Amino acid sequence: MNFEFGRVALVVLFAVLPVVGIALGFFAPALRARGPLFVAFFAGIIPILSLYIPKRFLSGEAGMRPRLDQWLIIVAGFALLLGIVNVIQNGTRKVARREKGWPYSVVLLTGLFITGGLGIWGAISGQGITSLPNGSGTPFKWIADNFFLPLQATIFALLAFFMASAAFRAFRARNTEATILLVAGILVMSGRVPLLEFLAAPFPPLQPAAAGASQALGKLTEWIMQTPNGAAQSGIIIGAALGAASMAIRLILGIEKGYLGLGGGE
Amino acid sequence: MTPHVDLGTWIAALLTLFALSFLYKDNPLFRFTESLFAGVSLGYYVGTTLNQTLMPNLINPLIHDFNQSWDLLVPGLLGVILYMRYLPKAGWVSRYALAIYVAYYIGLDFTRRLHGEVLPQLARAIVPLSHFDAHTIFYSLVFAAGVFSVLIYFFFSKEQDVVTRRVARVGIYFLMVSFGAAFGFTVMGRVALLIGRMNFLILNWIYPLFGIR
Amino acid sequence: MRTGGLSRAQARPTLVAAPLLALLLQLLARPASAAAPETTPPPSAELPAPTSFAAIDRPSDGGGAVLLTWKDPPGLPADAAIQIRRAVPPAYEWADIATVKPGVQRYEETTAKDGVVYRYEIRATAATLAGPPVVSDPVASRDNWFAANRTNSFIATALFLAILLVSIAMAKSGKNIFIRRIAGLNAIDEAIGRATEVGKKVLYIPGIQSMDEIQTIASISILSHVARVTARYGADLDVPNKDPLTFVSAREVVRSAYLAEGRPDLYREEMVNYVTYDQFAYTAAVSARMTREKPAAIFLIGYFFAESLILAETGQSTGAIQIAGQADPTQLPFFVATCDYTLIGEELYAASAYLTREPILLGSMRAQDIAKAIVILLGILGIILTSFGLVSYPNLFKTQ
Amino acid sequence: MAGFVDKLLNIDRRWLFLLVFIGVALPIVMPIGLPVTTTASTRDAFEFIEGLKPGDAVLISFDYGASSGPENDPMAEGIMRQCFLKRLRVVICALYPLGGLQLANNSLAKVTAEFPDLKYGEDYVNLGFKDGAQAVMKRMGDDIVGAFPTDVRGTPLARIPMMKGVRSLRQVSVVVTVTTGIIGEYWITQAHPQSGVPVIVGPTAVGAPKYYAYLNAGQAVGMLSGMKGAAEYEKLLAAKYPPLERFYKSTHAFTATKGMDAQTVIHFVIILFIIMGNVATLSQRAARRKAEAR
Repeated sequence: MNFEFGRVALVVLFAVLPVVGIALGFFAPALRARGPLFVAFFAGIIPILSLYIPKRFLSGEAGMRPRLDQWLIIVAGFALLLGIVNVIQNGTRKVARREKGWPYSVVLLTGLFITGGLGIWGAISGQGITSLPNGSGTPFKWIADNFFLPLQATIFALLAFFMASAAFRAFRARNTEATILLVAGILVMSGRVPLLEFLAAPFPPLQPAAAGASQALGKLTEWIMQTPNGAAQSGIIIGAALGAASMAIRLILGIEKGYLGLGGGE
Repeated sequence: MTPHVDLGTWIAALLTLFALSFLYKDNPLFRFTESLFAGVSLGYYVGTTLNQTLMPNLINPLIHDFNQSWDLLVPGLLGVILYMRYLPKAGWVSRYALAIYVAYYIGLDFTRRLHGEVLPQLARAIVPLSHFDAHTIFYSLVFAAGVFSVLIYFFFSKEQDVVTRRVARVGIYFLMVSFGAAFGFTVMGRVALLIGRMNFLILNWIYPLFGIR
Repeated sequence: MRTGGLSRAQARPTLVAAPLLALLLQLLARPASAAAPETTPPPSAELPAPTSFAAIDRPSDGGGAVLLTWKDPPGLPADAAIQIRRAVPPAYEWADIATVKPGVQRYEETTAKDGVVYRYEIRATAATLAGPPVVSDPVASRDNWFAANRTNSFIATALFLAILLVSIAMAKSGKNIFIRRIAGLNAIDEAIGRATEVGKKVLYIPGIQSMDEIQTIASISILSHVARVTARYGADLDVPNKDPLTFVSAREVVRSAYLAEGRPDLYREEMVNYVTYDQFAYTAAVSARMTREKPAAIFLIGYFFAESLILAETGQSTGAIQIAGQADPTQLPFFVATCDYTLIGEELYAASAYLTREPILLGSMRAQDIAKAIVILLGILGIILTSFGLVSYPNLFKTQ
Repeated sequence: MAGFVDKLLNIDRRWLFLLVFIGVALPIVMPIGLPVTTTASTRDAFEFIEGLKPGDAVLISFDYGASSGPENDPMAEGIMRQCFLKRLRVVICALYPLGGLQLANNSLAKVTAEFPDLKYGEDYVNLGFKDGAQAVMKRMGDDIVGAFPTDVRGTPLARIPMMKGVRSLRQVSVVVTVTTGIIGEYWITQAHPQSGVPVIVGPTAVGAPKYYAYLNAGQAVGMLSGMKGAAEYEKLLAAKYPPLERFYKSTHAFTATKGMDAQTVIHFVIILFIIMGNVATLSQRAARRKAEAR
């Protein structure tokens, strides 16, 4: 059995401690809130300390942090599927009670169980979900290629239409800010595509002039993107990063508890 | 060339048309497509996560190499108790798993916030303005003015006096140029999707259907 | 028992991180790679020996590496190379490690075992000639407690942590933390006032995300303010929801707002209503409600995705005053182009901090502002210094 | 005149949709072939990969889904073609849960079919998808096997010859993240500063504006932004590699360069919409003001 320091320390922190916390929690309800926050502190502090402390027990190959990274890849897999439970709950409730729009829940659950079932079969049978040894695709891949990809692409393709109608019916230069926005938008749009070449296509004599102007417009767009846009984005990044850093510290130190469904006071 | 379109392309084409039907009116075909997409994408999550993460990183190591990966039992169990939140009485037990998951990822995210964002962007915003030529003005001066005026715009702890109000105005102008640029880029992004779908409909479905090319 | 050779003082990681001084020290300590000044080479059959040879444990690492630095002697022939050898005292069998081209003057030897004491030897060699060997002091590699190459990042983290904890402690102890009133809040009050005059409805859409999204939480706190104003003015409020959890919080907040304003009689259960969980169906339903009931004021505050386009466009076509708010910048261009007023980025959080006076929010807002002030000061100081020639100042903030 | 303007402003949305529909369909049916001009960030990315030596390892991470296929696929496929022509060792992985694996498999199959002499496991390998993007990157910074114990088909990495010299991100010459949303930012603000690997980012056009800040700060060595970035890369590839020039000219498949025709038409339509919308509103307001004045 491999009892490297990293693994043993993590097991103590994230298995023994929670078990003790849960056991005590049955008797002392107050611990049901404080216990998780105590354990969360270690889970949050290890990646941060490891950035500044290269010691082997923490950041080395057999240390705590690399092993914790490996653990949390697995937990992320489970967490991604969490949402499915309440989708199934809502769906089955809607169908059972014939609530408005229940046929669509039937369609949703069918799509989920068929695709998910084929995925589970791929795992159990060892076929996997990509291609079979003889090169042909698994049924899961067939559904993914012919249902999942086109559906995802098309639903998002609707946005181009909404964009166009909003551009005509709603985008107004109603104040200075909106005016600058629309002017910058039009400049960038005309610099990112060969617009002038397109307009000059039916008039050959104009084409060299159009090409030159288009080149200049392209340079202007590059400048707008690199300097004014780059500066504003840099300012937004610094502000947002400080906000996220502050939220991270509050959460790790247990000041922020909302994510556990605990009110401020509890 | 006999018109030959395989079943898969037919399905993809019909689903594409059903989805586009929302443009005319919200109708059952669109709602069908939307629900099917919601179901299939969740099923896709199940298949992908199970085969690509849980099997190779958790289950196979535990089965084939238990001595080296015995400790993987812990993340496996933590993953399972995440789902106990749906149990009415013992829901609070799942808080331990959720706390470890959320705190670890926000801790890891913290390591990129100051180290990977604030400091490098600050280093970049420090530009020499020693000699006044076109490049310094249009690249260094405008850039530095943009970064710091935007920062002052998002400053809330002091009432805006005459100076800071004017600097904040400059900041909002920089923000508007960057929003305009973002709007211009978004047009290209959304339209690209539509081009992709129309390409599929025309070249992979209609053309073969009528035996063109 | 700490073995290990004499490490040069400046390379030893300073455990006590003295702030700016350590930074400048660490900056100057970086081994200069510029070659020694060119002098006329002495004519001799043998090659000259490299100078100032140092072998130390590589700093800021997890062990297993020794850093060798030296200065190339002047007048090395073109095809020369520096040969590096290693031996474990007391048995001095010299084993070849590597050969390095002139001008590099640095080598990281990564096969060292922690704790084992080594001695290194380097000499210049050409085709047949070989210069006299230079031997280093005994040295042992080890893993280090502190990543000296990340001193600047460590100082920034420690400073920000201190500022944040102090600010939150002050806010919790009841000290009055000043937050300026966001212009958007005046726009909100005016919009509700206008809706009351024309006797039309106020429509508040809290985004489509759940309560685990910070922007939704901020939107709910602004909804509480809007509900108090509609209660005071007697305007009709309508809050359609997509997410079940947000729906529950919204109803709770609106009811307590009407109670707080002493107008429980005006509160109706269906003011806050649940439409559907599906994104586009919700958008279609709310757009239809907008065109049907033509509200006078529409609020789009929270986390929106692509449906923001349809909602804002339909709202604008009904002639209503539209006020939007989102921290994430993706939808902001569309909101600014279609709405009368938009809360941009962190203004959303500042507005909710201003309204709720909640200590943790106020403390965090104050700490983030202090950090922004420091960034602005360091930046402007930097621009002045670099403009007057201290070009290496920005390197203080570069991270590895 | 005022009546026409009012009718125009309240036009049914669906007429505008029809105009967009035609604006996209026509250039696909009758290609125009408009010229593409290259920008600095795309040239930087191209030159960086050109500067690599045969045998250098390149990691291409598929961090996008089908919702941005038309923009990102041509980027990923163009860079793959360049790497294969330069005999670089190509490692493929996918970190985007909603379809990244599917697109990685399909693009890889498509491009490797054009290079029949390449061998799986020696010239290219597909590590497949993994959950927990930031944790995966952190783990790959120390040891790729820790994150990806096996390749997409389940073969342990120890038995894949080309992975011998590639233990962690430190042995990778460049990471190319073809991305929608935030995973590209994780590569630039976490993986690059903490493991030193250079990053080329291929964001969708929607995500591109933010990356200019990272490009300015030298946190990324190059960028292909949206379909235009992909079209520029195709132009640079065609100019440098005659076999690719023939390929891009002759292929029936979708390429970014072909897409740019329709992009140009729709950009023109939308600019026209904005200007017409505002002019109509101004004239409507002027007409109303004149009516009130009487």
